[in-house]
Amino acid sequence: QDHWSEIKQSKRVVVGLDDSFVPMGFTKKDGQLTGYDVDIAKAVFALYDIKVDFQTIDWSMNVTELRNGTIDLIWNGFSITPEREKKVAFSQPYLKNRQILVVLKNSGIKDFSQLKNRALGIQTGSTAQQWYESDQKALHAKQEILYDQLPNSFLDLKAGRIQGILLDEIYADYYLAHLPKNDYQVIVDKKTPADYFAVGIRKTDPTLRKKINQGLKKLQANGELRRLNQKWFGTDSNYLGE
Amino acid sequence: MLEVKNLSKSFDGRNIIKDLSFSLKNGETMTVVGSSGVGKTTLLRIIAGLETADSGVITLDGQNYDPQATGVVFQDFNLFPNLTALENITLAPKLVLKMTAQAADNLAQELLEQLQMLPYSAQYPYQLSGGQKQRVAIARALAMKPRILCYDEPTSALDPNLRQEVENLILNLKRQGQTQFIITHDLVFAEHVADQVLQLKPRGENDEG
Amino acid sequence: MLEVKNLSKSFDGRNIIKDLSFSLKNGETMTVVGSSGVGKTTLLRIIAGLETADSGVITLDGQNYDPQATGVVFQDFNLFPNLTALENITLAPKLVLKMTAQAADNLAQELLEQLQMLPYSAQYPYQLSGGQKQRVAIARALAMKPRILCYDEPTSALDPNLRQEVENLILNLKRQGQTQFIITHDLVFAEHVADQVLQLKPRGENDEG
Amino acid sequence: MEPRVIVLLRSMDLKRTFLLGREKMDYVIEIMPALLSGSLMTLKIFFWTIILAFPLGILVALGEMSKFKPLRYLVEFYVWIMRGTPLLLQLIFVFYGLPLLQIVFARYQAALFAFVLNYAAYFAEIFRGGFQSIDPGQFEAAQVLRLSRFQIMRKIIIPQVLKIVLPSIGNEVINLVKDSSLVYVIGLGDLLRAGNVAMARDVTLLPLVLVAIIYLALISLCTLMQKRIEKHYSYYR
Amino acid sequence: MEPRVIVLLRSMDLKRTFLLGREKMDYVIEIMPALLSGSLMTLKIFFWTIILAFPLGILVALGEMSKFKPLRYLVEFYVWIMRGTPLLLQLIFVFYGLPLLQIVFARYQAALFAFVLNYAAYFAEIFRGGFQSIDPGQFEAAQVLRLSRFQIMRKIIIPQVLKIVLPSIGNEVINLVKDSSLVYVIGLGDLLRAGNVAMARDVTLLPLVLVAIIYLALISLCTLMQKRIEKHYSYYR
Ligand SMILES: Nc1ncnc2c1ncn2[C@@H]1O[C@H](COP(=O)(O)OP(=O)(O)OP(=O)(O)O)[C@@H](O)[C@H]1O
Ligand SMILES: Nc1ncnc2c1ncn2[C@@H]1O[C@H](COP(=O)(O)OP(=O)(O)OP(=O)(O)O)[C@@H](O)[C@H]1O
Ligand SMILES: [Mg+2]
Ligand SMILES: [Mg+2]
Repeated sequence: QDHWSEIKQSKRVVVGLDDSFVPMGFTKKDGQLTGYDVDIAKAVFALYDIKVDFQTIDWSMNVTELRNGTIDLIWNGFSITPEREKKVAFSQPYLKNRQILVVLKNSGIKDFSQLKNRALGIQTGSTAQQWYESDQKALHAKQEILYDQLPNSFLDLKAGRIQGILLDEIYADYYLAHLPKNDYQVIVDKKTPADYFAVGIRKTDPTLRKKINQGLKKLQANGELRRLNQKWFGTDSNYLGE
Repeated sequence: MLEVKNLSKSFDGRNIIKDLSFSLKNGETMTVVGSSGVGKTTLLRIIAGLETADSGVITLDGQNYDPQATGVVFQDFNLFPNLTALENITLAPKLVLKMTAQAADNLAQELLEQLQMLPYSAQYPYQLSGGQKQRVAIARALAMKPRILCYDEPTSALDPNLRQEVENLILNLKRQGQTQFIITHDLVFAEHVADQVLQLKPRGENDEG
Repeated sequence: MLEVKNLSKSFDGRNIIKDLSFSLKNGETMTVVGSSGVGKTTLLRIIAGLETADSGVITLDGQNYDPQATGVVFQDFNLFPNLTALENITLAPKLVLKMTAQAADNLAQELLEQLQMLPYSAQYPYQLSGGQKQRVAIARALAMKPRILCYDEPTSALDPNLRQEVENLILNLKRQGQTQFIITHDLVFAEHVADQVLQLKPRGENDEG
Repeated sequence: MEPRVIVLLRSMDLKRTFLLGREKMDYVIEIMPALLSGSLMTLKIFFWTIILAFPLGILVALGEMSKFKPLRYLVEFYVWIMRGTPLLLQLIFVFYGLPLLQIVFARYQAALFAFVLNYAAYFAEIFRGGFQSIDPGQFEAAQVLRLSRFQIMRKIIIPQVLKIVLPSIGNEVINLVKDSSLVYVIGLGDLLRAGNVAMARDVTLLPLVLVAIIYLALISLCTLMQKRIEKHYSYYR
Repeated sequence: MEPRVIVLLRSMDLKRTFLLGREKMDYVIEIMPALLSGSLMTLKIFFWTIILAFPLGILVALGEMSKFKPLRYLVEFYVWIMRGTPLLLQLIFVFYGLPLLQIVFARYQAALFAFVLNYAAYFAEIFRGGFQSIDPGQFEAAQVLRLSRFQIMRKIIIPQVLKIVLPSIGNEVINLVKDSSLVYVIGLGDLLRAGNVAMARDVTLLPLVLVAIIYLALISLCTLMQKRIEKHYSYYR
């Protein structure tokens, strides 16, 4: 049944996130949680005078956590996919993302098709993996290697045991920006459809969904969304949904 | 009276004891002699309830026999390595007979004194010589004052003086009415202490002596 | 000639052996007697190189003494539990003396026969009685034909017949020129086999007998 | 042994890669608090698991040797499941599976529950091995002295068993320190998780080197304690 | 023990939750091939680690007891590092760290390298314990028979040690089956990984139940073999 009244009354909502997912949600050196999603979630619920408790979870357990009620929302760069839509309800999307390919600068790789006889790295359970394994025609590597942690795939790329990594543009931008010396090249493919980050909600919680959508709209209206996009991505965007 | 009737025991199909019968009156001392490997230790272990006979009946005073009535001095001593000589002796009196620590210590020291072991009471078994271990084992069994006291070669590791000492001890206990069952190779010793000598012979041609 | 000069050994500050000197001529047999705990086993262990003396010198034929020259029958046998009686005996002759399997087996069976142990040659130590274990231990040491053969109470677990058997064996070896060093409590036995009796006495008042 | 580590780390060319530039030192000092607070979870899981699983393990071992068959089968079944499946999966079942049967644990309690049940099974196997390696003569001697089963256990057998099983228990304790990192799967943050987060955020392997060093320190502490206890038990042979 | 499992799974109300609906059966049949091909990696790692780490472990144990101090310290240092840090981190260092020093392993070789080094250290500690629990009288008896150190080891000590350490080795072998799942961190797909992927994709715990059952089967097989070997060694006490 619908949890909104409970949440309203206790003034608390539990958001599940993977605290190693930069820049959407992660722990700072001082132990404070921060990130784009953390800021947005706080801003949305501030509108209802509700405090957000962030619960770190193992990312591969996200839907199970939601179903068991140990968290109320998945809010952590959670892309809308057909598989996920079978199990959870999504809010309106609040950020546009796409899958891009990272290769070494001197590799000579210029487009997706060149991976045909090379090894490709992907994160387990990521949107990238779901897209790659779908009916797409754009990218087919000789061999796919699955990683639990994206930083490991970068180390592997550097060691030359794989030749490309397929991942979220959002993450790639952050990672490459933080390298002392950037030896990597980002390759974008026009045929790869964009995907959209949204909040995952139990299907039995329509009120909560409605409230979040209303909240997001309000942030768009009052300029908070633009401010956060500026803060985290340096872009002047006020994007919200299709 | 301890009565053993038609006792048989075999290992791996080899008859060790066959149709053995004998009786031991209360307060009397029986010695068991016989060549090595004839089954003396096996017989003792059956009486002590540590081995089950293949067939045969044992009764004590006409009633069903309970091995709890026996105390044993083992051929290889089986001292508790984690306890000192003194603790080895006092453990059971304290826990089973509910003696006070004081009384148990006194009793143990008396026994150790008699066996010339007083200086070694605080040593652990690994620090004792063969004969010293054997004397601790004797004292440990004596301290429990069992109805029937069984010894498996109680003098094997002892020098003549100490053998004499143990002989005196056994005769002393006999005077006090203790029933005793003693395996030994020492025929002289056997003669001295025995009311009855049980001679085991190989292959079921057993006999009362 | 084995010469021991001014040998001393203490455990935990307690003098066990003090200033002990004696010599044993080649081909002769020495028995060591003395009360329990006096240090007989300790002395044997020093000669066998298993314990180091605190002070003192040992020489063999005037040269620096090498404990490899000795064989030992241990008081508690130390049989190898993973080998049968026969294998316990043949192991070292095969590996060290490079005897053929056939020759080693023959030798072992001869010794077992002499000790009336032939029927038990395929049994593991845990299946043997006390006296049977002791006889395997004796055979194992004999099979290596060491320069000096040391026994720690070789007859303690044996009945009179077997004791006689072992006595014969020792006298036989003596006739063949074997040097022997025997700890025993059995004064009669000691007299029968000894060219020389070493009497150990407590607390450094040692003496040659 | 510790000083030797430093020497080795220097003599190998790890320095260039991982360690010890001025900025790197600053970085280490910056992320240390997060790692240490991660260690706290590691230590909590460790401590309570030991305290609870140790006595439970002895009981289970006795159950495994019980003459009452239904009890023995039940206990054997439990040990079989616990040793036969990964602790990670047990954690998942306790925390994510049991709620489907209306049994809901809080995160930390679920972790403890799974750890205690799992480690008790391992300890039990070790104890059983220990019990079985005691010379039967010890049981026999105690039995003819008319000690009760309980007294034989307490005064004769268990002290000897403890001495025997100490090295194996030490091994399991070390495993426990490391296994405690599995709590990540139910969303608890421990030492290893803290290192992973820092690695993802700051794009460097250095946090993992620090994590390894902290583990090494914790485990060396355990080994030291083990040596102490072994020494305590060396009064007899 | 296996038939009893079924009974228990039925009698508890797990059926409703996890098992045995018609569509679920279909699902099981669908994902089974992926799980079994994952098991193959598990078995490969397992097999080669045992084959290589076992003899290496004996050598390391002898090194630990060596009288030549530099060798002993070196070996002790190695064991200390291997037991003192998580295998997961060792895998990461071998695979991701060593390339920074220009030492590049292929994926599978890196996994084997880390596993063998790690398990050899554990086996070594177990063997050392076994060696030390042999009655010193056994060494003495063999020594006065003039057997060489090597002969004493081969004929007297190691056979007795093997009998003693068998249960502990069994424990480690079981750990190995489970630890093999750690290869996920360097991108190798094993049984557990296959289950995780299916679980994340299909949002159901069922694949993990299957994974648990496969582990249980593999480990029961190991235990069975252990019992066999124990029986083989029971010819003496
Ligand atoms: N490892 C040890 N630690 C401390 N004391 C020991 C140790 N070994 C022997 N002793 C002591 O040394 C003394 C001599 O022991 P040893 O075994 O040599 O006696 P023994 O003459 O062989 O006696 P027995 O005839 O009873 O075998 C004994 O008092 C014993 O307690
Ligand atoms: N567990 C066993 N398995 C097989 N045979 C055994 C076992 N225990 C004893 N035996 C055999 O039973 C026979 C009798 O053994 P027992 O120990 O009773 O002899 P014993 O009369 O005490 O001899 P000793 O005087 O040498 O101690 C021996 O031949 C021995 O080999
Ligand atoms: Mg006997
Ligand atoms: Mg002695």
